[in-house]
Amino acid sequence: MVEGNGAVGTQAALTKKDFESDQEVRWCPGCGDYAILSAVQSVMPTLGIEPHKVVVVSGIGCSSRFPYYMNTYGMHSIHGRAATIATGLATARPDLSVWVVTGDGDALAIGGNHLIHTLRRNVNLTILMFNNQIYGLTKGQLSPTSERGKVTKSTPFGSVDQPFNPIALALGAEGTFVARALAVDRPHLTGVLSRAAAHRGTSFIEVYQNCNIFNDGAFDMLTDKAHKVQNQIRLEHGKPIRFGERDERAVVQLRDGSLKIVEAGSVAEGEILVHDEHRGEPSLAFALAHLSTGPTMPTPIGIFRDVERPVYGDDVERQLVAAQAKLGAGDLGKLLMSGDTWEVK
Amino acid sequence: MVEGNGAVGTQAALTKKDFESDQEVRWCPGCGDYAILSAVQSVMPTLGIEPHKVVVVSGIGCSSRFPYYMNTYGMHSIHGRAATIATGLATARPDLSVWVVTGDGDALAIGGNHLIHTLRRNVNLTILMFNNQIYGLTKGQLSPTSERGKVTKSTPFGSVDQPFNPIALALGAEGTFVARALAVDRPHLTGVLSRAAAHRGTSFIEVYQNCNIFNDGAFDMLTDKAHKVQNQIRLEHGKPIRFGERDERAVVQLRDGSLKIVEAGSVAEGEILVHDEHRGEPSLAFALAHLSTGPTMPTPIGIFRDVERPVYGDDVERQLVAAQAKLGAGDLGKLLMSGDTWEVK
Amino acid sequence: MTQKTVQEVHRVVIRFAGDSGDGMQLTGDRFSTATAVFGNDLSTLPDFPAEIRAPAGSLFGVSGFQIHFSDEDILTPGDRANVLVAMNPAALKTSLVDLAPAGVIIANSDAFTEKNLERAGYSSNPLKDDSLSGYQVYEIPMTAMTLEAAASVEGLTKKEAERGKNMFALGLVSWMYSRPTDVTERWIQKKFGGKPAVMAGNLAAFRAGHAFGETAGLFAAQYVVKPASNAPGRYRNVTGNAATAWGLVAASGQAGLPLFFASYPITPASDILHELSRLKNFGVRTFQAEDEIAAAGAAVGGAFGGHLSATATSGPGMDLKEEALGLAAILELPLVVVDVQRAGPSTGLPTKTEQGDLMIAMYGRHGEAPVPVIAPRSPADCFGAAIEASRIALKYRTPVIVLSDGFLANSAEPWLIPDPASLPDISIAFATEPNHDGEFWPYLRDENLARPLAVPGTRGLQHRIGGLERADGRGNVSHDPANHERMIRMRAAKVAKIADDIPPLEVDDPSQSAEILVIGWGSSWGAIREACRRVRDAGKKVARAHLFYLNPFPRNTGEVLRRYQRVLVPEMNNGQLVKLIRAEFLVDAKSFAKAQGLPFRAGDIETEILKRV
Amino acid sequence: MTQKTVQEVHRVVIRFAGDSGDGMQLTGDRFSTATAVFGNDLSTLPDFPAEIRAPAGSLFGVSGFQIHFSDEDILTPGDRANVLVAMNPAALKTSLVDLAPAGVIIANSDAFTEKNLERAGYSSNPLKDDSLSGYQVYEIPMTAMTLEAAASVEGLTKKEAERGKNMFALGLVSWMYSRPTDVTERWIQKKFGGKPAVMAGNLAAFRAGHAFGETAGLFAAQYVVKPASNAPGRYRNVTGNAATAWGLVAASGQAGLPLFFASYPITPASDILHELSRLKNFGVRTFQAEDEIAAAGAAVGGAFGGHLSATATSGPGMDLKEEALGLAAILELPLVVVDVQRAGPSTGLPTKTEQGDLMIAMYGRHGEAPVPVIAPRSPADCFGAAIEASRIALKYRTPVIVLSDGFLANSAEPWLIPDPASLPDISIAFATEPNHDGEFWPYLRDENLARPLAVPGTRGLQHRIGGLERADGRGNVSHDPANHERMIRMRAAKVAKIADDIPPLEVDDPSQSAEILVIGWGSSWGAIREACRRVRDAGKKVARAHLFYLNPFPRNTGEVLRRYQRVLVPEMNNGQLVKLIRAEFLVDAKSFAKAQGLPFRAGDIETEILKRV
Ligand SMILES: Cc1ncc(C[n+]2csc(CCOP(=O)(O)OP(=O)(O)O)c2C)c(N)n1
Ligand SMILES: Cc1ncc(C[n+]2csc(CCOP(=O)(O)OP(=O)(O)O)c2C)c(N)n1
Ligand code: SF4
Ligand code: SF4
Ligand SMILES: [Mg+2]
Ligand SMILES: [Mg+2]
Repeated sequence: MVEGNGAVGTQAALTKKDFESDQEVRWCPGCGDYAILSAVQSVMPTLGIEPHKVVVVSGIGCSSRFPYYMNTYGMHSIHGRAATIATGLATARPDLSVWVVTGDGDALAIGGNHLIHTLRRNVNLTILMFNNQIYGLTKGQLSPTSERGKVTKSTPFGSVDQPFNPIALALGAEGTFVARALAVDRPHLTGVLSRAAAHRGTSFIEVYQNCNIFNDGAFDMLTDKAHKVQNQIRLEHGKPIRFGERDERAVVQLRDGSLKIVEAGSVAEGEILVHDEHRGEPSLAFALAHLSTGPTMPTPIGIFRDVERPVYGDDVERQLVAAQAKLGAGDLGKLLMSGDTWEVK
Repeated sequence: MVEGNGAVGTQAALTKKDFESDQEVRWCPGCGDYAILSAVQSVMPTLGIEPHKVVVVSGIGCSSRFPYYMNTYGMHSIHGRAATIATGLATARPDLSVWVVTGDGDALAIGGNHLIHTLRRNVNLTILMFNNQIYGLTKGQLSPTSERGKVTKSTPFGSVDQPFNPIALALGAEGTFVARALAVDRPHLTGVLSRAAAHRGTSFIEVYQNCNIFNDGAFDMLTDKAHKVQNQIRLEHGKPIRFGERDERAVVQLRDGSLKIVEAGSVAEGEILVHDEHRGEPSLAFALAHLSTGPTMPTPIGIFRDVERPVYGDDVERQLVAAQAKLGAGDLGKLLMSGDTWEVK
Repeated sequence: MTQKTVQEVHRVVIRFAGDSGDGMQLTGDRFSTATAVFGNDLSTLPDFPAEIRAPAGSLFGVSGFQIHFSDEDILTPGDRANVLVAMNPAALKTSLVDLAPAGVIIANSDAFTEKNLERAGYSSNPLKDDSLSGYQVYEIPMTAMTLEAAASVEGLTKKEAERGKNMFALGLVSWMYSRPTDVTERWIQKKFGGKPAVMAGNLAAFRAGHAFGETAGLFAAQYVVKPASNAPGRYRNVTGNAATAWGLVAASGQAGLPLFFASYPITPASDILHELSRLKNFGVRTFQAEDEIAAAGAAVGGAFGGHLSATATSGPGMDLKEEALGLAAILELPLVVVDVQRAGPSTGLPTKTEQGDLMIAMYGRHGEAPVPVIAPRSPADCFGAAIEASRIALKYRTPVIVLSDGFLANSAEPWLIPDPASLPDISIAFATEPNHDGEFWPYLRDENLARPLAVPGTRGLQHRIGGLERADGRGNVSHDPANHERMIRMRAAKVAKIADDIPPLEVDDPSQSAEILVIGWGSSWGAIREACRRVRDAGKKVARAHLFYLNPFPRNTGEVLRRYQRVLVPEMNNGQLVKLIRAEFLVDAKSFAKAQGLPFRAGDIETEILKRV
Repeated sequence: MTQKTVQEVHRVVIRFAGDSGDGMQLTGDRFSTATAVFGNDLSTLPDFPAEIRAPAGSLFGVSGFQIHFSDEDILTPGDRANVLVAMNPAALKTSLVDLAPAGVIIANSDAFTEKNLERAGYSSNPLKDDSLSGYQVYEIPMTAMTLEAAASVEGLTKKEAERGKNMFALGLVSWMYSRPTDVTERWIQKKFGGKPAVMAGNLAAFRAGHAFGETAGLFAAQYVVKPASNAPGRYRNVTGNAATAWGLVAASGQAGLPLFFASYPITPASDILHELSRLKNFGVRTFQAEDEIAAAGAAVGGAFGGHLSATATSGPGMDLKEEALGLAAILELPLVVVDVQRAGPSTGLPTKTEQGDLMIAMYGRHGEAPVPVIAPRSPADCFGAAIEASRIALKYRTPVIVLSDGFLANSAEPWLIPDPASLPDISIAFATEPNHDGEFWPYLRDENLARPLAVPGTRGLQHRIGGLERADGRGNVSHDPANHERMIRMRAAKVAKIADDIPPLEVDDPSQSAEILVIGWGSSWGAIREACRRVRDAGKKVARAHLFYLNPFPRNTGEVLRRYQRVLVPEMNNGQLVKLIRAEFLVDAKSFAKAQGLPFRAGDIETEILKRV
């Protein structure tokens, strides 16, 4: 078994059970969080990282109860601050696989600053943001992803807040791995999770998660049998972006750079936009993020961006190694004696 | 004289003097902040807003001393929190013209969250972020806009932080008015300031400002006589984006949507990208933001985006008016009597 | 129909307990309303789990609601219940400790399935073994009877029908305690007006429960608790959070200033935001900020803009608001900060109550930044506290902290609805003219040491304020050492001087010769008063005082304290007021601290007093 | 050359003052080094403006540096200067109040231009009118002489040459006080090694200043202050911030754990970050966070990861770290938090010193979250304080707050360099095995009430911690009321128990019969000690004690306090320790509070004591 993130081990195969804690899971019956937990627990054994090398850090919210259910190291911390704690941990301990589980309020309201700074630094973390477009734990207030006009406990006359587009925000903050998945689509979700775990640096995954108590049905258009095929735009690297029951719709880029959904038959095959996760410059991913303004219309699902960039903790470590190579290991005696000293006899 | 932002008045003409306070200006000799102050003071009288209707709110930093020098209402508040105070003020008082003056550390480090939330809400504010790519007031540490590898007091071995691209971040956060200007280019800066003041909603202007003490020369490539013509890419609405001494270079958009700088002669005139500030979808503005990774190369200057979207305070006001129209002005007696009551005799 | 006796009792404590999904809070709430309308005095204690919807049947998912009602004045939700309505085994198990010996258990026997018993950790059915022999147990198949009652309702699903079982329970208990039914029926009709089938189902269930009590041979007696002889007038039930919200609205009216309320949701304070956000026709602007820092900042902005500005939060949010509070203190701007305390430290027990934030209210800011602190003592008292906080904030240009708590927030009591005309005028005059040789000096002071406030938009009074030390009078930045010291003392003196403007501490000492004084603050008022009543009923002497003003203390506080040989300070924390008292008055006050996340039981305090009289 | 007398003096206070751009801090620093190397004891007080570079010649732009040196032990930077070096009129004007009667003024007469006089608000030249007749004034055209001295240096611009005038002043004062010149010359050579012209210019200026003293007929005497009889060993000067940084590095070594230091820049704490970020070869990871919340959070993360984890800030940053501190308290993780206090509230006077944060350190968190608090008393003492804080944090698994301040941070004193081998072993054992029936229970406790720490990466000890209340022992989330109370008491008891592990409070009472005890904490140590020395020299009796441990207090503190009839508590705030003492020990301790943003003068305390003996 090898230390750290993404490396494959050799010991007796791990199973899902190895990642399940003995704690009773305490979400509302029917909550979308169960599916994500199960997906994560089933992906973990395939990553070749032993449970004791994994740490899950969360903030506060329904979603943030997550660490208690994982048989890994874990911390259920402060509302909005999981990313800070995880940053410290991952920087101090680049050998660990550090995961952050957070909610749309936790990550984007109170924790918005830490999220964007984590993304720009490219700290080695996998961040799962459970987006239910509502505050669950505090019983149903507006979140920064709630749509305009939404009636909630705190907006009885409808919200007047423009929501964030979390993918666009992450890209604007220099995110190197930015993806979206659906709690209920297990195969797709596990695929994205594996890729996120394999990415060194900050992986940000927005997971659309139904809160059946305070915002039921928010993602029905993407998950309902009746609608999902028309509305899920699967992003697959190197493939033309088509969707619909018979792939009859497609995304094209217009002369002015903007993206548009068209009937696939109405354009030449070569005109259909081919998805490129690895493009260095993030503008295309950003345009894809803006293809949809919410989960009630055709919406891209998958990995918007996956590029390499130096990783914060690795660079920190590299500077330590370089300094030690150059100056030798620190010697306290010498340090204290440096500069002007004098002897009293 | 009309109340509020951007409306033109009729009274005896205001002059720059009307906006100068009696306080001695206390920046280092040679600091770029002086030029911005002077530009703002000279734009103000042209906006038709009287000094007593203007409030300037700042955080903490060299830049944040700004309000003291303006003969308007002002508050020098807490590091990073100017946007929150200004949001409260502008929401409570939509009749005022509220300006925020902040630094790259104040706005993007400790204040990053408030900045992005202010932008998404589109609060009616004009935000001037003086970007000197350093912490001035605390004497020279890394800021979130300092370039990688930068040696500062807190990074003696060079920074390992990826900086933010403030324009991209603002666009990712749903900014409706996003611009960049140079402290030393007065005519251009005042033009952008006037436009920002005229925009209802949040106007965000990144002003490149030289800190001659801790980061001298950071913007020389854009401001030096010798280099500026080659490096300033002026964005002008409706015009093809060309630059250089004889406009010999141009920006084109490639088939895959990315932008590229080319020799103007090498492409047909029609191929040159025409700037469109008002395009609803922000991807083109985002691509322009990524044309440059720092002020040491050809870099766009001007208004990246200027679009209309409902303004937070206006919507709040509208809900009050609607509620009063529907329910009548609040009656405390009735409120207390609402629901189940009973009489004790 | 058998002939039932009707027994008169003076006070009853009923506890409704069931699954989070069973609607116990609603049941309790409706029972409270009917009880209040009937004219009893009452006090309630909602007690719900941290989980939103815990798995059905689990112990930690039990949601409880306790109500104490009486024909005389009520001070607490009751130490132990006389009647426990247990909708499932888990509810029975977790609530039994709170049931008085020989108390009544009304159990929904349908829910005592093997699965539910197992979930609750019972190895055998307590209704069947003799483990409940010390109680009067009524097993009633409420689910089945509810379904039966609703059977004829068209268009009602079984699930919907079954959810009416709380109404069945409510009907039954309403019968037992002779509650009026019309109030509840009207409410059902209104609440489910949009869904006729659901309405009919609930009505049927409620009536079936009532009829079951009436007709079944099970119950030997029906009880009646006569109306309390409350002061005449019109009453309503009110929770602390609602009273706080309405108090702020009232203050806004009495100040003649629009209300600006910025907040970030947090249990148990969120309902203040919820309530205020409904009151848009009162001109109330609510702002749900991105976090507590932004909420506090926005509130400072609103205050600068000349609104009555307030924010509300709970413990963790207080940590985050302190920096803005310190700013408001040096800016000398009026600001009301409500802290609905919950059990800490850190996330602690977020749905439980505590009085743990007195010290952070006093000292949570770096440097010397004293601010006034007050604490309401009952749900209804929150109304006056919000007005008084606003008055002090506006008059003295200072942030004021109101320490409510989770118990006050959610608990309800009957409230003699105040006449708006009787509320104090708390308006202040803003500056409109220069005040110093043609200039406007924002840090000149009036006789209260308050500075003039010139609101942006006022022609000619432009000025700048900020967090750097201000020059006395002129208000510019001043680095002068002597000025700094003067300003620190000035700000402290201003807050201290409020003591001239508040009533003296009242002492309740009927004997006039007690040797021990019990002094408390905040929501423990009822429990302390009840405890003292019992001690006196037992023929012992005890004096009692309750601090509404915690900073500054009323002028006579030291004198009151020194009057007694012993001073006992009960607090729901680890001893905080006791520290302030000892430091200020050098009185050897003793702490009786309890921090279990629950309101005091009068009995606990009674015992503690009896040890010392 | 005239024959000069050499006079011996015992102690001298010199103040260098000039424009921010004049290099006064450097001048003072170099003079201190030469003085230290010569063997005097010394104490310094840098005093710089809030502005980075104020306009030349302005009053608020004056930067000062005071040094007190002596042939015996030195306790403060001196109440009043004997010599004032004034590089311009503004420097003269602002510093004159700090000059002793009949003191020496050495003025750069070249800077007394009309423009500069006007900027300083002089209507006539004080060097020319007789306003300075009470002093010995030396007018020296330093600028001109500096330019002249550097005239022959090739490739030096006039501006560069002129900037050497601080070295001229340094040379002159070095001559006056017979300071060794080699130390300074070597430093100039090293510092400007990369710029030969600048080096030559500065050297020339320094030598010219020295020669001017030697040759000009101006000065009647040269002075000598003999070396102090300090304990033998190797010495260096050290500032509090450097000592803090090095103390953390030493603690990391003594604990055998890498150091993780997360911080956000803030005056006057930033230098700790600066220093630590240089020490990468010590394996020190520094993280400049986006704000103080993130810094505190990251430090919690580093601590969870098994590093020695620390953060440093000043007042406003403390407000922001409190929530994470509360988390660390309930997580029971080791964490060192350094608060370099500055004058508050709010932004206050950010470059000035104060002791205003004791209360927020004690009580700044919501709920009951006690943490140990300690305070170093001198710059060098910061080294030991950092190690002791680390020891307590690691051993008791708790955040520990170190209260340094702006005075300690920037002021320097000679320091007998400790032998690393003499430092305590503060290593702790991490858990490696299950500790409870094959399971790992993170909230079992050892004899110190400390819980076991299992570091992520340890096979088989996976566990989850968090801010919700923990079950005693097992460590899972617990909503049990009794458990909550037990845990609150446990955490408090753990902190209180540290009193068993710290030395008793020492009392300095040579007479053994003083009636008054003066007790202080933190950086006022020198001033209080000096004041008591003077009081005793005046034949009066006074006892003195100084608290390094503020929470918990040493076991004998109450006993010590009660031994004296009167207790005086000097503090650079509005009275904070005095509150804690009164509350805890019910002793009628009196506050002597001064909050002018400046360290105490011994004279102030002396006067205050004399009023009471
Ligand atoms: C400092 C602080 N402020 C507020 C809260 C209250 N709070 C807890 S969770 C939460 C938001 C939950 O929403 P989200 O992050 O979307 O998570 P969800 O419950 O929807 O999974 C809030 C406001 C808190 N615990 N701490
Ligand atoms: C809470 C808090 N943290 C830290 C500081 C210290 N501080 C003051 S200004 C500043 C950064 C200044 O940088 P920037 O915003 O770029 O402004 P500039 O001085 O460069 O104009 C910092 C860290 C503070 N005053 N308050
Ligand atoms: S409230 Fe919503 S998000 Fe929270 S556990 Fe219940 S269903 Fe899930
Ligand atoms: S330090 Fe830099 S930013 Fe600050 S006033 Fe000086 S030159 Fe300007
Ligand atoms: Mg959510
Ligand atoms: Mg800056």
